[in-house]
Amino acid sequence: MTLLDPTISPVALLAADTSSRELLDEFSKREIRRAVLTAVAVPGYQVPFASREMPVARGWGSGGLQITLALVGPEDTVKVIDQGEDAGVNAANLRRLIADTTGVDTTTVAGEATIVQTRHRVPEDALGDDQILVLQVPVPEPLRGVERDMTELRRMHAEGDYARMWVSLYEDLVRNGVITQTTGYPCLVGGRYVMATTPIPRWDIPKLHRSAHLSLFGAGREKRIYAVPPHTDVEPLTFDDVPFEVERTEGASCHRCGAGSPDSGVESFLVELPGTEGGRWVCSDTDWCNRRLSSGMVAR
Amino acid sequence: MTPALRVDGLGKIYGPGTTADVAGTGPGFNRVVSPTSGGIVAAWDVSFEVGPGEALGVIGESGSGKSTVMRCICGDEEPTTGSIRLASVDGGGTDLRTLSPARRRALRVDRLAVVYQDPAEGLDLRLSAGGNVAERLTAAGWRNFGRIRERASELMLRTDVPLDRMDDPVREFSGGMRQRVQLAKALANNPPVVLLDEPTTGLDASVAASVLDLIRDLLEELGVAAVVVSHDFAVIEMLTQRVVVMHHGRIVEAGLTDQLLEDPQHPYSQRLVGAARG
Amino acid sequence: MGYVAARGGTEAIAAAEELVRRSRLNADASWLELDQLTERLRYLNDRVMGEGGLWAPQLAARAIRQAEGDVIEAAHLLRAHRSTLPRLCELIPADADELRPLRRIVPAFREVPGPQLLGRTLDYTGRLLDLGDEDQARAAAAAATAAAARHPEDDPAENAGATEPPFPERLLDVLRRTDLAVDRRRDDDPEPTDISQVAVRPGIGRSAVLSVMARAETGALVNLWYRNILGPDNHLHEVTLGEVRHGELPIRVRHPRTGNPVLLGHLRATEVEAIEDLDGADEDRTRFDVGYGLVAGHNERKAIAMANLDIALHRDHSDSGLEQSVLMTTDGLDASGFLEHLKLPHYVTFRSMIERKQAMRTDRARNERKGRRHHPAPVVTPAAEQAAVPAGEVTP
Amino acid sequence: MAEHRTVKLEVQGLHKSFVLHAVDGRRINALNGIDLAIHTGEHVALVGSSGAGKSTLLKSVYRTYLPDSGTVTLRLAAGAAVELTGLEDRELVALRVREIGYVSQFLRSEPRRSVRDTVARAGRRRGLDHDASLDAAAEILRRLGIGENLWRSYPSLLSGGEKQRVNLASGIICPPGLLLLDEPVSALDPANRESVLALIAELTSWGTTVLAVFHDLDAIERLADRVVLLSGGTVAESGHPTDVLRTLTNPLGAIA
Repeated sequence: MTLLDPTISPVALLAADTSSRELLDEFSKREIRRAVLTAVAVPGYQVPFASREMPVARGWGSGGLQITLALVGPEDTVKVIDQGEDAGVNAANLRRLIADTTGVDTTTVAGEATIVQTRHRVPEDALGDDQILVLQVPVPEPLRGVERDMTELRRMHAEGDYARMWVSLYEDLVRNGVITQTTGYPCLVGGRYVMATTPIPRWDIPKLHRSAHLSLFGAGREKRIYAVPPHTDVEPLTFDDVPFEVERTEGASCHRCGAGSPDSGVESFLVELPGTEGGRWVCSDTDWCNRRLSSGMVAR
Repeated sequence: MTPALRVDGLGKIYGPGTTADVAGTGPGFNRVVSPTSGGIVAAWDVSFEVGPGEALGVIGESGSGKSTVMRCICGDEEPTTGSIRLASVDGGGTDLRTLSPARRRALRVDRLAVVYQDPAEGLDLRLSAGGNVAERLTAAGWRNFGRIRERASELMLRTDVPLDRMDDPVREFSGGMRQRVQLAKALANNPPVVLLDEPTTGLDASVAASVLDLIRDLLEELGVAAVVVSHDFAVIEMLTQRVVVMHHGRIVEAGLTDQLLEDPQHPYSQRLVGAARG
Repeated sequence: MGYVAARGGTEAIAAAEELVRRSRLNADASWLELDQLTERLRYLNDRVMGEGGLWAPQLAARAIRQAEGDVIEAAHLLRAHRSTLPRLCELIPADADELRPLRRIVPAFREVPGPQLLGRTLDYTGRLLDLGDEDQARAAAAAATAAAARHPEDDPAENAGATEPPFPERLLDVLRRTDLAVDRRRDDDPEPTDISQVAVRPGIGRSAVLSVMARAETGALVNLWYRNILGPDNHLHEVTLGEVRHGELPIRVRHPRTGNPVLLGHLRATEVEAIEDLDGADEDRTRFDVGYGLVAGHNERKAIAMANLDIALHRDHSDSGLEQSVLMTTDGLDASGFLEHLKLPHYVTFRSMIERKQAMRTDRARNERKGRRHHPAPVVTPAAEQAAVPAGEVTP
Repeated sequence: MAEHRTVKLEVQGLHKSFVLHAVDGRRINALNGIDLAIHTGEHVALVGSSGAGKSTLLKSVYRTYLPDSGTVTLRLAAGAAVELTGLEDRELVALRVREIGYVSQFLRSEPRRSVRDTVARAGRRRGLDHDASLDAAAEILRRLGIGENLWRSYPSLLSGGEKQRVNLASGIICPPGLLLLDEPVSALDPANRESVLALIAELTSWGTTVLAVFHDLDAIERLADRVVLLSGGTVAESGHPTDVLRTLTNPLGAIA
């Protein structure tokens, strides 16, 4: 590499570099890619990496952004969603940042994207083996609820000692009658590591299980990257006799596309629009909902 | 008879110092602190065996090294020298000290249980009584909620914890009740060896007596090999058939429990028994 | 038209950004020059460089101006800017003995080797709000600046740091000579950890912990220090400052061809050595413990907190989680970023939370109809009791 | 009485002394070379004056006292002979379950367990199952005159005589091959004494060998096949009860 060549003036290189609009230099990208490769090789294991400061604040997707920027190439098409929505302010901001600094194409259609960067949702349509899902992770440690000490946490993961996680589920059931974990449900990945599924809803977890696509999780603030490679088991922790429950609300259906109603034949993750007549429901995956509408699948 | 637990030449030195500092310490010198290095020879040359269904007492005053021995056996502390073997691990062919820390810890799930003097050491006080038992069961791979509940209930019943308290946090329990829960947790996976460190010390006399009864019954029924560490002859007499006396980190006498009480040989044992018997 | 225009968010943030830009330009005041910040708001500029982890006074001033005075935001701008730059080389570890003091005090002794040099400090200025006339102040400033330009040798700011090598011996050297100090120097961590290149976690080594503190948010570090004095952490007992210095530190790199050290320039730094009277049961009461603090710029508050916490860290024997607190919770960007992310939309997670609340209620209602608790303890018959303990099931 | 051929217990050259370290290592000699053989099913009573070594001999055989020298050889139920003084502690603990029992005049520990459970547990230790142990305990308590109304009480609430019978019941439920009795009927009133003596008499017919110390001549004459007189820690005389007791100038004094 030229940077290591002592005959080239570092100052000249610095000057040359100012023309670049890229947020990460090649060395940084390479380090992130290495972490990603390690993560793919050890599914569910949290790989430490030297998270860079990004132009977005930590906690605002800096981890996902670094993965996307390290992987994206000129041929890629990127989709960015937040809460399932392409048009939200945060999604729009990240999309703009990625497009402006890399010149890559963007899309809102999940099927057209090679990289989907997301916060809190997995697109409703299954992704294919040529697609990468990049999830923004605020808290990568699934065991933090039962243990705060990082040294002990490392030991627990290293030894696969998840008894206390199971006990927390037991206590939950005893106290509350149901498992009350909402989003970010802990899952066992590849039968080895317990992983935090970011705060994606339980609804999305089956979409990670043995999926065709690669899922990459980036936690910028906590400096961790982890992965679910294609066709890997992602099993939500639950007792044999206590079924894992996803979010479903009796009688709810999307007021736009009708998903969730008995005659629609499909379901999606719905979010509530509080309203006067008891609230209405709408698909959280706006692109999926729009395509159902525009393709005439839904009678208006 | 293969011993369920076998300890050979166990030694533990704290602070600076090496095995060279053992000279000049022990009962003969009336000190555990090495005169040369200041290292503390908390235990040295401790050996014993315990068979299935047998309870061995380890008696001594505080500072005699008896708790150090227990903590070295269960892995809470790393001994300086010696070996520890369990019949349930490789038929006694493997010194536990050669195991990885992870495997060593895993033994605590179903091979080697510990009941501490302070229930807070053996229990998570934030969890319910049942949850504490569930921790051991899930660690052993139990994944059926209903069966975990059933097994926890059995153990509560067996250790005289009222079933209607099973779902209450242990923090709300009295000391005696906590100790019963600790026993339930320790026995959850039928470990062949149980170490009890002053299991009734600190409890009110009447509570201590009933916990002692419970322990005696459990030891008799379950056929486990037990090591009972205590400074209290009443506890040792009630629970054990054999005993070792520790003084300044060494075993000064080993024998049958009734023999130690009625015919102690070592001057220190005689003093100890004399003091206890008034 | 869909329910939400896919471009809605983009338009909104673009509009907000434009509003910020215009308001900044249109303020009813003259343009803020960078030297106003570097020369007149010295502490602010130094703090941003310290927490931003980049010594670049002009860039820091830009950042402060762009961030409208928000220190964390400005530090963020500096760090994010640095992320875009390639790493060209690594500095030779600076030798603090080469720090040319502009100020140096030793509270622990009345007479010390070398001077007690009060220097430029606000410590003894009366905390009286200056309500003087603005025009007079402006005129006085202009006159002083002109005079300094004519006679630089009379400038008190320049002369404050008149010390020249050899620089005064440290108090710590005296303590070591008299065998009164615990030796904290260690050789297991020879090359300082670059915390911008690794993810720190407990157990990483002292150089990394010191680096984290050097870059930490000043308030966070002061708070952690105070917790250890008055609060629950309680690892500090009777600290005396051995050395407080502010001065210029030469920075060097190795020449890529000759391998010789080459001076790049100087940065200002604040260095503190703290002395703790050991009182723990397992501590050597015949000696003092020492702690070290070094931060970029003039920030004595932070350097003192750092030196004290360095002591607290070896006193807690990794028992209390203090190391984790220092490593993981003192970074201003981390804490603020995470705090502020709460402003992002969270309606997916919130929906999931509501759903669980409803599930709990449904379960409760079902059980109340049946008149029981959620999961009553199973009934165990006496026969089962007999069989219970020996017949435990063990599933792999 | 049947002719007994096999030797159940053989004591040879048994010495026992006590060293009192607190009293400048003063040594008290208690047994000074005891030689004694007891046949299977035989009931041997020890007599002698206070301090002659009767209890010391029982406890030295049981190993509650650690003998200085000499041997104690016990023939096990299975036929093998075991030397007890040099036996590993662990093995001795095992023998104490079924091969050798010791009943003192005092009820030991077990303070918070009902009378019946106390006895039944002793039976379970010797291999009875749960139900059989309860049945056997009931029967033996009944025979010893402990009424059903007392079975659920704790022994600590009983009278001295009742405690002694509960203690004996625990000692002889599933009786071990060799039973060492140390004044087991000292606190009994005459009526209960009868039932107790009858039961002890039965033990030998079940094949149990008994070595006993009694405080009264009547019990010895009724129960013992042989009497061994100890004096100064050695065997002074051994023979048929009437023969030995007749030689004593003051038999009651010798016993007490």
